[in-house]
Amino acid sequence: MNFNLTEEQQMLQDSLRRFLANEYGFDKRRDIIAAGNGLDKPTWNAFAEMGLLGYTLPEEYGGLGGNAMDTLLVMESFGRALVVEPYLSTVVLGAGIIEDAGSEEQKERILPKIASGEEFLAFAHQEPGGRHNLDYVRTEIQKHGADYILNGRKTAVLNAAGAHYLIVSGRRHGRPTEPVSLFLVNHDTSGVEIEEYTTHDGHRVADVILDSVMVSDDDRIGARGQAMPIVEKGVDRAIAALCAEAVGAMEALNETTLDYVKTRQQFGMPLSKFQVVQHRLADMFIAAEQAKSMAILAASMADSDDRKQRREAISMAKALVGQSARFVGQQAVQLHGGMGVTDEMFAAHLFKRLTLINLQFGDADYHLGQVSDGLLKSA
Amino acid sequence: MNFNLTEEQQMLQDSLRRFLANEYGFDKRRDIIAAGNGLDKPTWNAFAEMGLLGYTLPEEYGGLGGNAMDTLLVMESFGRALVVEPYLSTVVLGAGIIEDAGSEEQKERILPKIASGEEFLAFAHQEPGGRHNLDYVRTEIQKHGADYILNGRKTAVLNAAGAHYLIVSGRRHGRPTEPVSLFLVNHDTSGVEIEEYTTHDGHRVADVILDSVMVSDDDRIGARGQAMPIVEKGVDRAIAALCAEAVGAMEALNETTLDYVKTRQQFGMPLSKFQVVQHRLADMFIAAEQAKSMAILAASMADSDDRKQRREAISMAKALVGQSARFVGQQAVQLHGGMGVTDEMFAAHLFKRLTLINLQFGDADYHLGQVSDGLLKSA
Amino acid sequence: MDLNYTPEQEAFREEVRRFLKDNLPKDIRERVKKRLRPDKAMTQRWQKILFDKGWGASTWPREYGGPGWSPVEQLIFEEECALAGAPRQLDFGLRMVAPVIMTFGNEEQKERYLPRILSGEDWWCQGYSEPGAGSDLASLKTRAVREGDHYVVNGQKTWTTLGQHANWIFCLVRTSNEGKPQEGISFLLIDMNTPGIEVRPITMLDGEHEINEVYFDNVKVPVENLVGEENKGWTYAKFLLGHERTGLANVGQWKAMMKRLRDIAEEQPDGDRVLIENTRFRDRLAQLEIELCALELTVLRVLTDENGPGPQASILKIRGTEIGQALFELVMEAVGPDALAYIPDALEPDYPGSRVGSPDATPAAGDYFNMRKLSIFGGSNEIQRNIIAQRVLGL
Amino acid sequence: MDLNYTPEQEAFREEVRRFLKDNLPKDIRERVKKRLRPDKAMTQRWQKILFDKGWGASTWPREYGGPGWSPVEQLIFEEECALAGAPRQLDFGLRMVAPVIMTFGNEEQKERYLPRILSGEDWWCQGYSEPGAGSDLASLKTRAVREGDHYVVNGQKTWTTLGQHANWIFCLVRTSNEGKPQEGISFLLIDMNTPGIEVRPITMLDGEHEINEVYFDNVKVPVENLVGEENKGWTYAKFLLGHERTGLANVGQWKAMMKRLRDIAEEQPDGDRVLIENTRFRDRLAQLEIELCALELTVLRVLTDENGPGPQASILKIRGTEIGQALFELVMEAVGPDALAYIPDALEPDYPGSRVGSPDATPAAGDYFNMRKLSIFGGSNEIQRNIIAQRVLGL
Repeated sequence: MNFNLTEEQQMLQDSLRRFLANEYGFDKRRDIIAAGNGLDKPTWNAFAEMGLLGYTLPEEYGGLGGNAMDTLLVMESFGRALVVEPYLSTVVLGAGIIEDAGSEEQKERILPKIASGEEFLAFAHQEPGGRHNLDYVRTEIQKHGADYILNGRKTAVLNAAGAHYLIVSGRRHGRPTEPVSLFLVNHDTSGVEIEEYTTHDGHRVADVILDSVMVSDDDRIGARGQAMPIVEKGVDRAIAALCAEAVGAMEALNETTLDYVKTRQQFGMPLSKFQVVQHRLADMFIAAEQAKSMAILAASMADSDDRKQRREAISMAKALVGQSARFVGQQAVQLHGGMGVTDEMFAAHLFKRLTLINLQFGDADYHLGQVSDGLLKSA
Repeated sequence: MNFNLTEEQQMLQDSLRRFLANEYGFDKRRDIIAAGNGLDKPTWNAFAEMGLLGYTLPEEYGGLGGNAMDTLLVMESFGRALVVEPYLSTVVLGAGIIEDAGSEEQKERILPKIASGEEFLAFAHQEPGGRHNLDYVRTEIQKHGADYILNGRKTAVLNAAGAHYLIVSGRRHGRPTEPVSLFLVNHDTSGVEIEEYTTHDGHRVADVILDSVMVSDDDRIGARGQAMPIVEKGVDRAIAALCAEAVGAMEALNETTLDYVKTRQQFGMPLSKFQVVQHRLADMFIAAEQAKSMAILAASMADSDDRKQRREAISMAKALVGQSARFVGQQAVQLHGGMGVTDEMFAAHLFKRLTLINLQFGDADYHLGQVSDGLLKSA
Repeated sequence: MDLNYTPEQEAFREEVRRFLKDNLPKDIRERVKKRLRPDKAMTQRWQKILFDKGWGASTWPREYGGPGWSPVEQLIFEEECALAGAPRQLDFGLRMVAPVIMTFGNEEQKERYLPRILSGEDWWCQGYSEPGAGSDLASLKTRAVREGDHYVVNGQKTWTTLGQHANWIFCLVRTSNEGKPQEGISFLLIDMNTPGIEVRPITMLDGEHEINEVYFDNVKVPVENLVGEENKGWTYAKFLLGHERTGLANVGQWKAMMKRLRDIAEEQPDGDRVLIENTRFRDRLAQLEIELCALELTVLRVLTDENGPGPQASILKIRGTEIGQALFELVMEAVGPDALAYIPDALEPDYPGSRVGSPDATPAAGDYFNMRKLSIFGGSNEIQRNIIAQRVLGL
Repeated sequence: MDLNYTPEQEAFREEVRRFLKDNLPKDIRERVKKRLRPDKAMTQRWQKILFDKGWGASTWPREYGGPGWSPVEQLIFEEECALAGAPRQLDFGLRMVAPVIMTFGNEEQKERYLPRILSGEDWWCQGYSEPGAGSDLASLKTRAVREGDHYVVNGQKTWTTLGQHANWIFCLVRTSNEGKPQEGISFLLIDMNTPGIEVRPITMLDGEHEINEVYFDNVKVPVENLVGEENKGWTYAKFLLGHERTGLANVGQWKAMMKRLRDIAEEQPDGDRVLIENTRFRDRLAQLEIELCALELTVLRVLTDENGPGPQASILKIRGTEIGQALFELVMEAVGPDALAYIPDALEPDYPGSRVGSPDATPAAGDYFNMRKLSIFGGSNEIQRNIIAQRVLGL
């Protein structure tokens, strides 16, 4: 039981934060978003050089053999700087799933190119109307000789447009009673259509339409109909990463709010002298600290194969982080007053990101419900 | 649409508050509770003389023909002084049910004696394990010749020990699928056993054990198996009254807390000069005002025969009043500091009463659930 | 006490409802109900329709061309308008500057300005806030110096909502530095077309252009545009803010939003069911229904109080904005991941492209972000709590 | 970072668990688990058992007879004790006055007092608060005047928890009126049997006698009972409060309470089902589970921090008390109307009469009322927020 960083982790964190402070400022970020593809190649290359992109991959595929605790550090730092690069989709979700469940051929083909920053992945699982329900999959898989044909629509797919491969889930004939399988779909396969859009917080997502997309048995990830555990673990790892990102964003938001209220004058004194403001800031600090504890828990459990324990920890973390993010975000905007609702304040962007993190991979209510229903089943 | 009191109502309120301020102080109340029967005869006689006991009864039974809006005024005043006399059980619940559904003979026999203060009633409906579920009735009704035999146990029956008649609900053979009937049971009927106890807030309640209690057809209230609407309406009226009582208690608690923080010195100035304390008091004031609005709504709907609308309004009111009472009560104790958790402060007793009101006839969560499920059925 | 509407009030509601059914243009109604981007022409068109009916200003007395409605009738009117999908009328003219002119203006000012507010010919905006002043209004720095029959105004205003559409602005300006900060303030009416005025957009966090900065560079304002007495503007400003707070409860709007939210919950898929069947979500909806009901009754209590709305109005501002914000938050959570997409073009009524999720999803997150302003503008909710503590509780 | 307990820690937990299983008397365990009225003999009996094992003071270093456990081991010990139903050990001696004596006392004082605290022979209580002082501790008025080899103490202390059982009290007394209020305070150890001391009970709002007023009328205290230097007592007082706050997180206790609450929810009838099947109730349980988990991890983070617990400990006090209060509130709501009954005699283990509802109902409301003290005592939660604002956020 210890919460200290290793020397290596400390170095990683320090150098990444230094890099982001120097190279990923508010204006730079705005330019990257405005450029429209959600990826700044020089930044991505720098990440590759720092070893970030393969940090958690096995050494035989060009990685450094790290784990979800390392992802926590990276994502916390990303959260502080509101990095919009496709790290979550490509490294955490995509590479994570392939490392977990991909064939040897798939791993060899793809993982080194992830670590080197050459290729990108996207996880195309969520479907319209599924809301937060992870097992809502209606995409059809039809057998076609030795191959399979996929038909369906995926939504809110992170960084789909830039991805070389999509990881797509489906069920035989799209029937809810059939088990879920996963396929690796090359982005230029015929029938793959991508409707991309920006999110409110400057990320790139897409609806992916699969119109008679042909895949082979070699493109399957994991055994036939056995994909839900793979999906769950991949998503749990993504949730842990999002929790860490949210903690970084909350910490940055608390710091920037603290700075603001110290200088902002009202009624002849700084806002920070008002007791109500002080207590609000104390509560925001408490909320962020509680969230941080849960993000650490999530990271420590994200790689676990004990499904029940892992999922419970992840849901507990996402619920509390969502609640904390909501409180910290809303109060930070409030304490910024009119400035807080303008586009020019970094605080407003941190608030927007925190809001949207809560809507991704299950909101606070959804995960509270998971924990709650877990109490019932154990009864 | 108007919220003004009539001249008569204003007079009633003024004289009742004057009476309570002079004759029902903190020490007097303590003595009444210590005396152990939850009834101070001179006070009750004074209520009778003021017309309170028959205020809402029809004139032909010695009443003044008032309605639930008048009950609101009485109960608000009772809440301010924490009156423990058996008004709710006898006048609001008991007399209300008999007026609603009793036979002409029952009305003539009982109501005038309620108005004159000579007799008391108790509503014995709730059963162990029923928690807040109003239709949880397992008391057995067995036919025995022309008569009926009752067996069962009732719990948390307000002022059962002093009541001349108990209003008892049951089902044929105690079967959940059978409809509910109501009987008027004379307190000295053989087989009626009463285990009395005090509540934390100084009221008197009891478990009532019915061991082969014989009643006749003439003792029935309302038609056979048609009692649930009568029970519901009686309870709704009681809930409206409790909401009003809670509002009175909240207002008194806010006032006494305001006085306290104005005089209490900390760090060289009165507590009331701290902005956090000021905002807390503002929120307590807001909570009490919202509760008052809902108590008025409950009173205005309590006599309605539109079951769905009435029950929805009552649940909305009880939920919000319960939430407000919880907030105001807890914060008032907190602002009183150490003194707030001692028996010697009136504030602590207001807090206890507010807490227990929430547990009677359905707590805030239960009634929120009623409103919530109502949204579903209308869908 | 009687919580029932009188038969006359019910008949009035019926009349309003019928009028709205017959006269609210379908294109406007749909745009409002879908929460698409509002535009100036729509607001003006609707104001003209109401004006022609004699209902241009629900809160105005008859002598100025208002309908002379009671507070309860005003509330009924607002609620029916909101439920029908009518656009919000412009508060800045109708409910802010107009009462000030009626109460403190001279006859000439009344004749000159009020009819044009009523008809919608003039579009007013507010020049209260300044950069750095925030809720501390009295610290304002914009100066007006008397030179002959003109004031020369220099300075900057901000948070000027919809100022880009306005041809008039009412301003608080500093005409003296003597005494307390409140004592040297005057209330000026300024033609936005006067040389030296520049309006610059501020982009809001939802990406929209709704508020502005307004710069005054040696702007010459005729002295007859002074309302009331010089250096007495603070009195008029407080009067105006009291009027604003009562309006901020917004019960009619929120009742319409609640209805919309219930509709969304009954249609939004949530995996294998619809959202209304989700107990956790439904409970939050129920909680808001209850709070809104309490607010509505409190508004009615305040409005029918013989003493008129006092500092209690701050309760309405606080609860009204909190409930409004919670409603928009719940809409966003209802559509869930569909709220992620930022497609500003889709807020135009004639957007031809594809959307994400139901049409409800398009404005959901932007609305939520935008509505954070509610607890900040119009005197922040913290200021309102100060007001309650000081002026209701006597602290 | 590693959130797993080491094999050594797991083995330690197992050892503690086994010891508790073999040595915690059944009558004590049942009494604690049913939350019946605690008594002095029970607490002392248990302290003696722990003392005999060498575990009398989990937080003490070896040199004073403690087991020399690491912070994580201390936490494991506390958690297992709570889960097993062991009575709380007395903080006033073990965790409050003892660290002060260890750190600031002289050798004689250490030898005289510490062993008797460890064995449970001495029962200490605190003499910090005074009527009217509240969280403003430094405003204390109890005076100690040096006369030869004695101090003569006059004044009054209050909120003295379990003072009716104590034979020693540690007091903050005023020995000088010069300088700031904090500067003239001294830390005295006083034998409760000294003439001139009177203990008067205060009835709590739950009807129980737990706290007291202590009056000092010309009480002669030998000067060797002064800890550290005269007029430096404020330093020791703050040191002590820092120790208290960390303990106030109470995670072990709350985990045991949570387990109890889950048991209650699985047995409590709720009409035709059991309570755990009620989604609304279960959600609140789940929410508390999550918050308690976050608190536990935060405690571990603070305890394993190389820099030791600083002002961050205030977070633990705030969250610990809020969660504790919420737990007791939920127990009360779980038993619902059965919580109404006030039957104080039923809190005695041998109560022969009938109860209302399940045994869980008997203490439910009283516990809830009593636990409101948590956010008030030990430095109110408002004071803790001031501390965070000032000493963590630098405001």
